[in-house]
Amino acid sequence: MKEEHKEGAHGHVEKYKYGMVIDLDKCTGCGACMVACMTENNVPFRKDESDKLVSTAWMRVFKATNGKSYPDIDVCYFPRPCMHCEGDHGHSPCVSVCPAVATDYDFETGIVSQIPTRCFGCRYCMAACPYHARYFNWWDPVWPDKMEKALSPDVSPRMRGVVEKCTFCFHRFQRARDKAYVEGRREIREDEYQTACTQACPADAITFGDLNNHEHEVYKLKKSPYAFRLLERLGTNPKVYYMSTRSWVRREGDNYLKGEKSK
Amino acid sequence: MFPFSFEWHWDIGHMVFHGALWYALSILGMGLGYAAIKSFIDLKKGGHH
Amino acid sequence: MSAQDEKNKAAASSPIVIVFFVVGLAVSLLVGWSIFPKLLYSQKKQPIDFSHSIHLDAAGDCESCHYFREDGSFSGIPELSNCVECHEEAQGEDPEEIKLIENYIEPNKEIPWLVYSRQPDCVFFSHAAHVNMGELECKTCHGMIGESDHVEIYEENRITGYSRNIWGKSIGGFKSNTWDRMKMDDCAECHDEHGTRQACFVCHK
Amino acid sequence: MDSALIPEGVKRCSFGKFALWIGFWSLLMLWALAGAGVCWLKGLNQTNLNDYFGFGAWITADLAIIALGAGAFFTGFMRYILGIEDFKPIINFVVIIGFICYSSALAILALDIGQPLRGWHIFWHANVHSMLTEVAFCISAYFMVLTIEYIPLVLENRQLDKIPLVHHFSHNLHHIMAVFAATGAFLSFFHQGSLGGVAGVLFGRPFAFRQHFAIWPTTFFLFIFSAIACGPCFTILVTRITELITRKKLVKQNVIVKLAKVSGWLLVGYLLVKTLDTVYWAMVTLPNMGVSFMDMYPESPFTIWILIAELGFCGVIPAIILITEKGRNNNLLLIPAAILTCIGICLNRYVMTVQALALPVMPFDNFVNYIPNWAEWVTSLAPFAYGAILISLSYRYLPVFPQEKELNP
Amino acid sequence: MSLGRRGFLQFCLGAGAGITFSPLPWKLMDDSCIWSQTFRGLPIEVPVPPVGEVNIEKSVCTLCPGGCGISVRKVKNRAVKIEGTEGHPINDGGICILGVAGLYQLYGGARVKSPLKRAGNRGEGKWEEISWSAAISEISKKLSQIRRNGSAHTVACISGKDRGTVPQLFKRLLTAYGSPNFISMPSSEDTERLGLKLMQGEDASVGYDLENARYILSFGSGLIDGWGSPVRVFRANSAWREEAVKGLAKVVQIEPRLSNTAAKADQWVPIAPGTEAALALGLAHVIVKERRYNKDFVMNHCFGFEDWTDNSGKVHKGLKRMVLKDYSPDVVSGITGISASKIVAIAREFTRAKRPLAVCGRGKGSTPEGLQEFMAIYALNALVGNINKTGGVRALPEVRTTAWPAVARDAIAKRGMSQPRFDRAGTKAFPVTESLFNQMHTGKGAYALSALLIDGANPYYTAHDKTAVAEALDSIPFIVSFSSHMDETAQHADFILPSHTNLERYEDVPTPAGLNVPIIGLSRPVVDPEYDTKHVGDIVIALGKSTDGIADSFSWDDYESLLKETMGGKWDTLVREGYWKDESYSPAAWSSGFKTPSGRFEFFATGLYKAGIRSNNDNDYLPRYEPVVLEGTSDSYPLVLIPIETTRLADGAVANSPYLTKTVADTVLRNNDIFVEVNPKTAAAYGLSEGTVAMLKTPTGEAKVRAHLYEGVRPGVVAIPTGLGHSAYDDYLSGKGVNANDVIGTVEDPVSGLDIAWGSRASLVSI
Repeated sequence: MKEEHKEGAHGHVEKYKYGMVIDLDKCTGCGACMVACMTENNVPFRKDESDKLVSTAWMRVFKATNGKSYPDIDVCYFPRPCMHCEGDHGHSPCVSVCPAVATDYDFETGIVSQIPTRCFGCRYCMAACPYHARYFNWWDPVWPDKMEKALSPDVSPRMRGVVEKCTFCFHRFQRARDKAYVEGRREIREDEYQTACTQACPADAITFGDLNNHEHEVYKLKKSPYAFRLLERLGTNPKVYYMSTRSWVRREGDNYLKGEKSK
Repeated sequence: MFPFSFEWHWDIGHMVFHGALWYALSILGMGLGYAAIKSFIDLKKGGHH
Repeated sequence: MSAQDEKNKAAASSPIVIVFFVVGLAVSLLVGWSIFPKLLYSQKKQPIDFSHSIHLDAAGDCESCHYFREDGSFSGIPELSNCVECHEEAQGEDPEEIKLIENYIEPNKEIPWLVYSRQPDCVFFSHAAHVNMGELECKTCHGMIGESDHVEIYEENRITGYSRNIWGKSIGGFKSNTWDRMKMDDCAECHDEHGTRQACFVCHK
Repeated sequence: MDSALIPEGVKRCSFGKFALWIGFWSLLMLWALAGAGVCWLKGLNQTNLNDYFGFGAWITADLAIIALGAGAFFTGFMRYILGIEDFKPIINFVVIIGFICYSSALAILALDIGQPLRGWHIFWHANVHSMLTEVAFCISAYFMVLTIEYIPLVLENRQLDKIPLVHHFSHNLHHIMAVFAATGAFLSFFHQGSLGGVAGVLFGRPFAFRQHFAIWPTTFFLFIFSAIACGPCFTILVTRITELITRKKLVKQNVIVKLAKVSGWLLVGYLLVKTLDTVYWAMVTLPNMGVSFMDMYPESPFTIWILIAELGFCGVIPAIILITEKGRNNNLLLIPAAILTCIGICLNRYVMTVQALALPVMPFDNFVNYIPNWAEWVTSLAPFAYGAILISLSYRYLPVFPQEKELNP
Repeated sequence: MSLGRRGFLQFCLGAGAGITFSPLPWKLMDDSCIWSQTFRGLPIEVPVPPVGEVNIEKSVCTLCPGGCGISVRKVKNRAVKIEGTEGHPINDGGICILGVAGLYQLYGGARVKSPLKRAGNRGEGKWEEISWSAAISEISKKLSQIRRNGSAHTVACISGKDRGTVPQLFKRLLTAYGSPNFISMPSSEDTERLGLKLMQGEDASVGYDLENARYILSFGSGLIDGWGSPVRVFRANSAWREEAVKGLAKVVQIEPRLSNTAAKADQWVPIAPGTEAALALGLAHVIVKERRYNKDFVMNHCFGFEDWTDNSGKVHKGLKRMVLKDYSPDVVSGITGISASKIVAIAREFTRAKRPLAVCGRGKGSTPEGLQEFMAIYALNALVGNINKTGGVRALPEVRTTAWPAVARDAIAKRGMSQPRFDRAGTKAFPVTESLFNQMHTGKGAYALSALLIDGANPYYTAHDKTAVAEALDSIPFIVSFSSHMDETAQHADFILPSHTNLERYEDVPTPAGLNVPIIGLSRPVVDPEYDTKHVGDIVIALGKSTDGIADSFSWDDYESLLKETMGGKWDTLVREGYWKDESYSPAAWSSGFKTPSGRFEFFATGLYKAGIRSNNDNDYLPRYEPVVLEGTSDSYPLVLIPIETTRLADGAVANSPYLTKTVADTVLRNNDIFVEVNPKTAAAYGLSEGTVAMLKTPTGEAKVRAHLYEGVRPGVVAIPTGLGHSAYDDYLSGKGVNANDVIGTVEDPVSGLDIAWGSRASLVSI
């Protein structure tokens, strides 16, 4: 059963609320999601990408450790797409600060957009995002040899000087919707719209779908006692959930004062 | 910035913000205009102080 | 006050100087409204003088050539293979048809059509949403092109590389028909009227 | 050589000496322009900015010089709106300083954005909810005000003033200057505040985020407060430097002392409010986010000393000097106090920009520091060269200091 | 009236006002903004990907032997994305990082664009473009000449694989030509096949039924670091994780470093490097001592558990006596550094668990383990009776395909084939081994080679000890490479006949390592060849046809028809589904016996005796732990260097792609510096801190590295990432860090002769 369409702020209709659940116990840190994302979204690469502070990866896999020493150390990977924060009624950290409406919150799908051609590169949104999910195009995009042939027409390559980020592969939503329209449907099915990282993940650690839809896998998974979100206490209200049976991993998901109990 | 821009909404935010902005800009414009016109009139009248 | 200053003072208040102002104004208006657009756009001829009206008569409807694919995408301008279906051999003696066969069909080369409605790459446009769901007619955006006998000269913006038809023929940006301009504001106008989704990602990629 | 242009009744150095002086600063300007040039041509990869430090030296410089330039609007406010005639002898100079600060800020902003050709989007496609939009509009509009305030001064040049139309125009502008000043004060209050808002609304950044009053975070008010407290100090400082270089007394002591007094008491007020804000932030705001106060000062250079320096050395100490009669009348105390105040505000703007971004928010994220490269340094420091040039030109050719003749007979 | 200064000013004012009220500035502002979207006309112009009809083409990825089904998304004739094929039995929609970046292999740099002939000195990088016909004729002329001179057997071929039609074609070429020297690049599968042959008597690969196993004891296998068919193991791992939450599954990783596999495992057992066999036997000790083994299997279907008497009446030692005597937990604890109580606990858990499984093959399995080490670990599976059982191990035979017509052997061919192999495999020295690449590069070959063909392999990069490899290659006067890319080995060739890349060609993909069912995949040309390249099969056929006296064995028109013919009835399924799975396969029941000399599962490998290995020490036929003697002394090389293998860095014949390099953390590679991992304790002892530049020295070589302090490495161990340090390819790959293989020497397994070096002695000195 689908929930009744909710009224969001400003009377917007909340039709879908797309989100993700990432199972950190299954995630192997292999990085396939990162590359699946780059190849899907025409993210270029340079000869030296070892400076991670200027290396664009919409999906970035962070490594966390439990801080203990040998042999009690444990490691966990945190794949971090854009969280598509809803904040308080669409008041996500980045959307609220963009001076030129280059990024906005879509109440119908819950997607935080980023329009590079509108963006003029002030980077205020990057300062606002605590997840470092936003990337600036420091360089002109260049593809070597015939790599331009591998560019997908679904996603426009970005010019230098603008900010870009994960879009939950929104073009795939558009593609699925077009197909539905041609077939005379208005609704799209769960399997018709899946992000590139979800699809690629060899460990099946990522689940993607409509968080409002009772029939979608994510709806069930987000209710798991092991589910949590990154930096929830800041009020960013992200749409990406994580799951781990390890309590130290769940504690890594947010800031806690000494002695304070975590989720 | 202008009401004919499609992003414009007649909501409180836009009205307050742009109201204040255009108010300030008009004062500046009118002030400048006044000074300019007055100067031409003063010039016509001649005289020097 | 020196003599020179006196003279200047006289000049300042004399109407002659206003003439210079008016001349400047006139010249710049002429440049801005008339010469500038001529300089801004280069004129290009389409590779073949295609007649939509003849083809419409023969094919019956727009969808015969401009159709939806199964995956929901829109075919847009037909590829050479569509042309070959009928024009493998010349059907008449029209020099344009001969051009088609000699220059493109025989060497199997795609025709480099100049697309009047080509939007920048950042624009996502769904024909399915507009035609199938929005039930818009082709001419709402594309005008009377379907009934034309000849293709018009393609005017290319020297700076952006896009067709003049996007900004509209009127350099001032005025329009009288829905299809006269294809700028974002024109899309937004209709979206506003119909209350269709206003999020940026609806039309951008 | 240029004697015809020099105001009547004042002495100026030889043209050669002047040219040499201007030439020196022009070289620095050229260097800065080279820095700006490579950034515009090759893009911002020419800087040390990165994805963790979207804001860096430039934004710090911007916030700092705008705060320093606050003397312009605040003195204007006191002179025209509050009608404190004491400030009349310095108002011209204050306008010039403001003009320099604001035009520099705009130039640096134009550098800081990735796509300068699209900079106008901030106006045309304005998002009224963004603090940066408010900043852009207010700074631009206030810059117009400063230009309007500066124009009559320029028109008072001996030769220009001979043209009747020009003379009338400058006279008429002077006549309604209070209106402009009022508008300027209104705009300026808002943008000083919105600059503070820029940091304060970042609820993803515990270091910057502050509780809101109505739609504004406390930093909105703190920035206004700190700017008006510090602006006069900067005015004093620049005046004294000008006097030092020209080897002339240009403004009467009572003006300076009065400015110092105003500054001092404002500083006291600011420090009180800022302390309250910091305590609330440390006791309530931060714990709600799961972080402790000391988490905010983890590593060099961002240790607690930076806060002590900002509020103690550069806050309490100059405040004490400025509010005491003896302190502000003693140049040997007044000047260091003014310098400390200016450093304090720069520190404040620096931490609100750079430290706010340096502290990782995700527990598994890294602490990263940032050091500007040459292109950022020269362009950030260019306002000094630009300011020196503009002040020198104005001083030489315009009647900036009405008391100069009287003080230097 | 003259214009004058004042007039000019007025004119300008008017012009200014006019321009403001004309479209000019506003239109220019808009246009320049649109221009800034692409910077049209500048060298930095942003490309606009052309649109067109979308097609999805199914194929199988051949970038590693994993055999994953891939769906390539094409826009018109451009391949724009590689995705995993939904429903494919191996990867079911998932894809690994290398596969998803596969388009770089096609469109990226360093492709060899046409046949090349060396123009300068070897390795100098000077090439002359040459036509296909000229290249084929020159090479076949050379081969014909060698053949005429009676030294046909001195021609060798190195292949990346030894199964599938392409390696078979090479073998056929050599057989018809008269050379026994088909050499395949080593992997842990070599040892496993060997061990399986000895213990179970099957000529097959080991199938691990990971999907159904519920207690996984991994002896250093990088189960989620690229071991086996990576995506398949990832999926199994995810299943274990789901079961583990419910307490129904457990993974124990035995490894000196906290790899991703170890981190995801339920238990990490940090073992002293190279002592895995000792631990396995220690576990066996506990199992035997506590009589926890599967009595039915061990008593009724095994040989060599108890002591036994041969025909001559001599009593031989069985596994039982051996492990009870030599591998008590205390002894093993001393060797492995794992406490005795932990050993006992693991052994008990292992036997108590539902469907336990012991897995071997270190890291990705690219380095063979010692034969007796494999036997020790495999013996654990036998002790718990999970041979040929669900969730256990099984012998997986090759999928049967249509046999080719017999090779026509003329007199020269017969004479050549009767020569011993150059690498001494199958000779008295190493009677059970099929191919030994390392015998070539350590200079132990039986005779000198006169020509070498290399396909699908990059030994110059992937083999240990670069100096030795370089010497070996340099000593061969004629080398032909079939590489699609300018790799390190191709750089040292005389001719490069570039073959199509993964997406441009047909190829059958045999059952990947470790899979639990026999399967064939079909890799298909998805796009037209980008450059003037040919299918390697077609090149071999062409060489066969034009070399004197062997044309009769190459009657096929081309490789495609050969493949179709070979696949026979499976072709249609292959084309339709992309794979053919042997649905009828099920592992043989215990009761049907084993094909060993004893007819039972052999702990005591009588096959070795049969093959001619004579020893008075029964231990030589049993699973055992023999400390590997590493070069160098612990005085000058106090540390032990081990490689780090991860999926983010491809370290095989298929090089990493820049997309992958991009995902690598800055604690692995920074600028062009590689980081080695050391335990903070070790680092402190050697005066190293995070990022310290240090010289890593081993008996084989030295390299400048940086230190990365990591609590997840055993003290005393230095871990170096593999897959970096290319000297060939393009600027996106070469010059980045150090090739780990260069600082690791070779260690010969006494029985198989394979290079089993899993590390090296090393020292680390800050500079």
